[in-house]
Amino acid sequence: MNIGAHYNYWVAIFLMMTGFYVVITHGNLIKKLIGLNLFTTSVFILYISLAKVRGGTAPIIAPGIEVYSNPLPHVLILTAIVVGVATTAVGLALALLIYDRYGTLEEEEIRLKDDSL
Amino acid sequence: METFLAWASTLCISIGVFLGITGAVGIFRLPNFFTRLHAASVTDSGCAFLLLFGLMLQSGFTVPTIKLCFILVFFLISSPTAAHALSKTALRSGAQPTPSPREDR
Amino acid sequence: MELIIDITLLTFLGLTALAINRIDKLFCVIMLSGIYSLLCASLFVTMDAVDVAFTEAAVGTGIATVLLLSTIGATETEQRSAPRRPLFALLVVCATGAILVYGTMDMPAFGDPNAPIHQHVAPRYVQQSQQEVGSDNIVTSILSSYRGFDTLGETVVIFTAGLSVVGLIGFRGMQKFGDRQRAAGITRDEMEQHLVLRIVIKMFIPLILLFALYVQFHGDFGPGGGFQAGVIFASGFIFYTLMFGLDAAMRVVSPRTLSYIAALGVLLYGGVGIATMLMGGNYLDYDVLRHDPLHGQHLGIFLIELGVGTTVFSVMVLIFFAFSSRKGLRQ
Amino acid sequence: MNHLPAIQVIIPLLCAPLCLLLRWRTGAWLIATIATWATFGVSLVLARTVVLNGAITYAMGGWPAPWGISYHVDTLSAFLVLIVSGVGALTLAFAYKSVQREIRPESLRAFYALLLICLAGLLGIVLTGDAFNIYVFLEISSLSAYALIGMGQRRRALRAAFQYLIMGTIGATFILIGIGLLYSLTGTLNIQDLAARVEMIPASTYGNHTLITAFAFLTVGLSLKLALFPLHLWLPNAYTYAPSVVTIFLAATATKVAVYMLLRFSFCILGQRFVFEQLTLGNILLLPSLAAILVASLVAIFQYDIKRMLAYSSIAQIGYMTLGISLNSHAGLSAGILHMFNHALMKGALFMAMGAVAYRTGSVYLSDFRGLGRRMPWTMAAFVLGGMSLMGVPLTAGFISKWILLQATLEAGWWPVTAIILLGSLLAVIYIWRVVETAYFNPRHEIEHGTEEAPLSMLLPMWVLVGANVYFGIDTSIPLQMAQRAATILMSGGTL
Repeated sequence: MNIGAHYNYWVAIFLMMTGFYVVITHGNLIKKLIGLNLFTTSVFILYISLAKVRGGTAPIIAPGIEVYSNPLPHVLILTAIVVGVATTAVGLALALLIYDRYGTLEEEEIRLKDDSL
Repeated sequence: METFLAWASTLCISIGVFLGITGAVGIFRLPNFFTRLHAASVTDSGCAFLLLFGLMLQSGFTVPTIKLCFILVFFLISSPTAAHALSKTALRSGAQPTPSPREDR
Repeated sequence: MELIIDITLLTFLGLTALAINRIDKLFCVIMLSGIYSLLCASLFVTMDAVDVAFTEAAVGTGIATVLLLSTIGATETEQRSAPRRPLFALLVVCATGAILVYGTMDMPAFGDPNAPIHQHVAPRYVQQSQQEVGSDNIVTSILSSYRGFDTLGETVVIFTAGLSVVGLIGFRGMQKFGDRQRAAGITRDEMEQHLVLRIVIKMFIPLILLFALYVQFHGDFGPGGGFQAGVIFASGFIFYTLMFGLDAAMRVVSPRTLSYIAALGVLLYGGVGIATMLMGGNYLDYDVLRHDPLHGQHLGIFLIELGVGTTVFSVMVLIFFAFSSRKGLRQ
Repeated sequence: MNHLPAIQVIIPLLCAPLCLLLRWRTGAWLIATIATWATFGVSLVLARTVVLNGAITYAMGGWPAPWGISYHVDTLSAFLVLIVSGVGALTLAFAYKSVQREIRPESLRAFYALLLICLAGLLGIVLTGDAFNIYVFLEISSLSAYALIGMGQRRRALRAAFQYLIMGTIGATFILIGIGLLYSLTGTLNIQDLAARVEMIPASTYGNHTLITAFAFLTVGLSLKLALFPLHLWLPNAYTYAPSVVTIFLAATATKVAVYMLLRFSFCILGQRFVFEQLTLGNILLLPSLAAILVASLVAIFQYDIKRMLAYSSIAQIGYMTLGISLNSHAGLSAGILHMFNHALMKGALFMAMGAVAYRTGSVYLSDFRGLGRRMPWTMAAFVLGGMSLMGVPLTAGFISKWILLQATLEAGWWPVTAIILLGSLLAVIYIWRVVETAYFNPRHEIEHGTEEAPLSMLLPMWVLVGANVYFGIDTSIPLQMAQRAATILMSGGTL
């Protein structure tokens, strides 16, 4: 157990939690989506940190290189990035329509408008 | 020759980094939009150009140099265009090119 | 040296994340989130994940930012509410973070080559993928062959996003010419104003498209592949739309055509799988496509990357069209 | 070579883009219906094969298990596939008229395509033997579900969809973290391989920290997805405001698949001993389950929107399933698994009745039900029978699973829990009775126009489900045996 060995993970965790905090506390729908992006992107950092091998290079085979970083997490994260942007796009489409029908993007105001009916 | 190239490249990169920091400071310290744009374009043109040139000196006549060349050409066209578009839009939306008395410190 | 870069990037990331939390102006927040993605991409490069970095830069900084911007263009640019229940949230977040930190206690050290993660499955990819799949880029081999089914899923996710946006928003706002022109923020007056921009963009678009094709077909040897290529190709079209208006862009390729292309891309990918099944292999087993398994793999990867590329390109453009047509409605 | 597992997912997955290619709107429905019925047919064959010959493993791309993605179908997966594709097929048959009324015509093709993709996603989760593949297909199904819910007519549908999107994505990201931690410990993603390697992890006295954290994140993420009691907030809105067809489909399938994932992760990867003896998942699940049964049933009693009432009842029913898991016994598990099947039958029938009522009257408030017993006799009869199954009246399917659950609690000697289950059923009697009373004993004041029964295309699938509710209440052998066999497999760690 040594601090220097894990700082990368810890910063990733800090970033994740910042994103998570933004999602929970902010009432603006777009800000929420950005927070969600922050959250997922930071998880990607965690995965990629796991893949790193000290002294390794990018996993593209080249002559004279013996040590490569682990390519599998890269593949997983490529997929996850795509999932992330797809989620953002659907979320934004919903936000656009919510703005159309409610005239606001603030969660609290939307709730009030529904309750006043 | 080798050492000369290494020194030249170090020099280019150092000046580039210095210009980059200058640009960043400028964005914070300068009073209005247009002067800030000027600071930003120092980073965009001077800093980027010198960094790329320094890297090219290091890599010699290889494929990466060609790629760096492409990036350089791209930068030389795109950053003035972006600055132009930004300033034009700012002007049209009412920003004054001369510092107003209020902003003048 | 690498450590210094690493720490600097991580510090910047932390600061950017905190700034995103603090700032109310959505435009700034979106720009910061773009910067965040770019920093992430740089961090990925230092950690050897070049393919991931490429994708993150293209998606996080490019497409996501454009989509976010076109959304606030059609809605509001300022957050008006203060954070709700900040203390409770802080408690939840700290607890979650603490559990995660607790979880890292038994994790192997960063970069440890003897960690179990590098021992079991990964070595085969590194040592044998070149003989088995034939591509220099190990990530491409895994992505399109070993775990090709995941990538089919990924393509379907993108297709689903396109379907969702079309199904939810539709293209009702795109009927009138004036709407479309205004949608991209273009009036005739402005078109003449931005002469420099137009000429430069005209110059760039072919280069961007060419670069996209390079990325598409060079994925076997270097970073890149169908997904990144599709995004870059789409960004060329988005450029065009921004400058010449939605109407002009839709004359180049209509939303209906785009939705067909997207569907065909998915069908191409899935069809390759069905073809392999009919030729006696398992689903997506490219070995059977040709007599020589390596050639089969090559052909299979080429085809599915093409499917991914076309789907991603058309869905991205489609989503952008749908979003910017909304802006036209509002004005 | 046996391609069934792949074909199962591929049919709906590839028919979705076909829907979009057609210009003919009815064609989209036709393709979707044919695809779902074909899927159902394949699932029948698959289930038969698995029951007769044991588990099937299918290597995608021809790559053997830990290197490539492989599908692994055992009795549990086959059972879930049967539920999901069966409900899917009936929903599509029901859909035509209802969708025509509730969805904008220009979105029709996208709607059917999304429905197919959602089905494919759920099937993919159930069939796959690869932990990360689960995440990918989870996102496929969730993403399409968000869009489908957002297509509801009322503006609240958008709000519900957005809320679901945020909570669902947080849940999925938690699951992603959990999978990542598991992967970091073992270096593999294949479920069976994971199980073998998790067992070999050297543990200190308190167990491996990373493994415990992975378990925590998976459980919380999955609880969000399956709407376990305190994390259920997205569910009532989503089910209430979604288009009728979407509610039928999601209510009968989505949460069950989430329960399946919980079973898979806790029994087949982390191992029963670790999860139940060391981390006491049983106790962790027990309290939320009981709270769900009581609180959600109580809340349901006070709802005036009947779809919302049924949504709360769904949360309570999920409580029964997780209660069965928390018992950590063969009987408890069989009860939980069987209840997934029965709940799909009864909620499918009930929400179909809601769809038919909404088709005729335009909304499903309690006041709209006045006199409906006479105006829509068949629909209301279906509602009554479905409701009886929900309460657990003998000779209906719901009775069987509750009976086994009761036995399991008695076996474990948990008397108070037995009492709470009975109380939950009593509460179900109350909220179903409110509707029945309004429909049959509360005549409308206006002049009656005779019957306005729902069209046959809606009644038929509805009554198939009602018939299944009755049939499987009398002849329980098939689902019960499958559930028991699935429980045996789970208790042995998924190795059978």
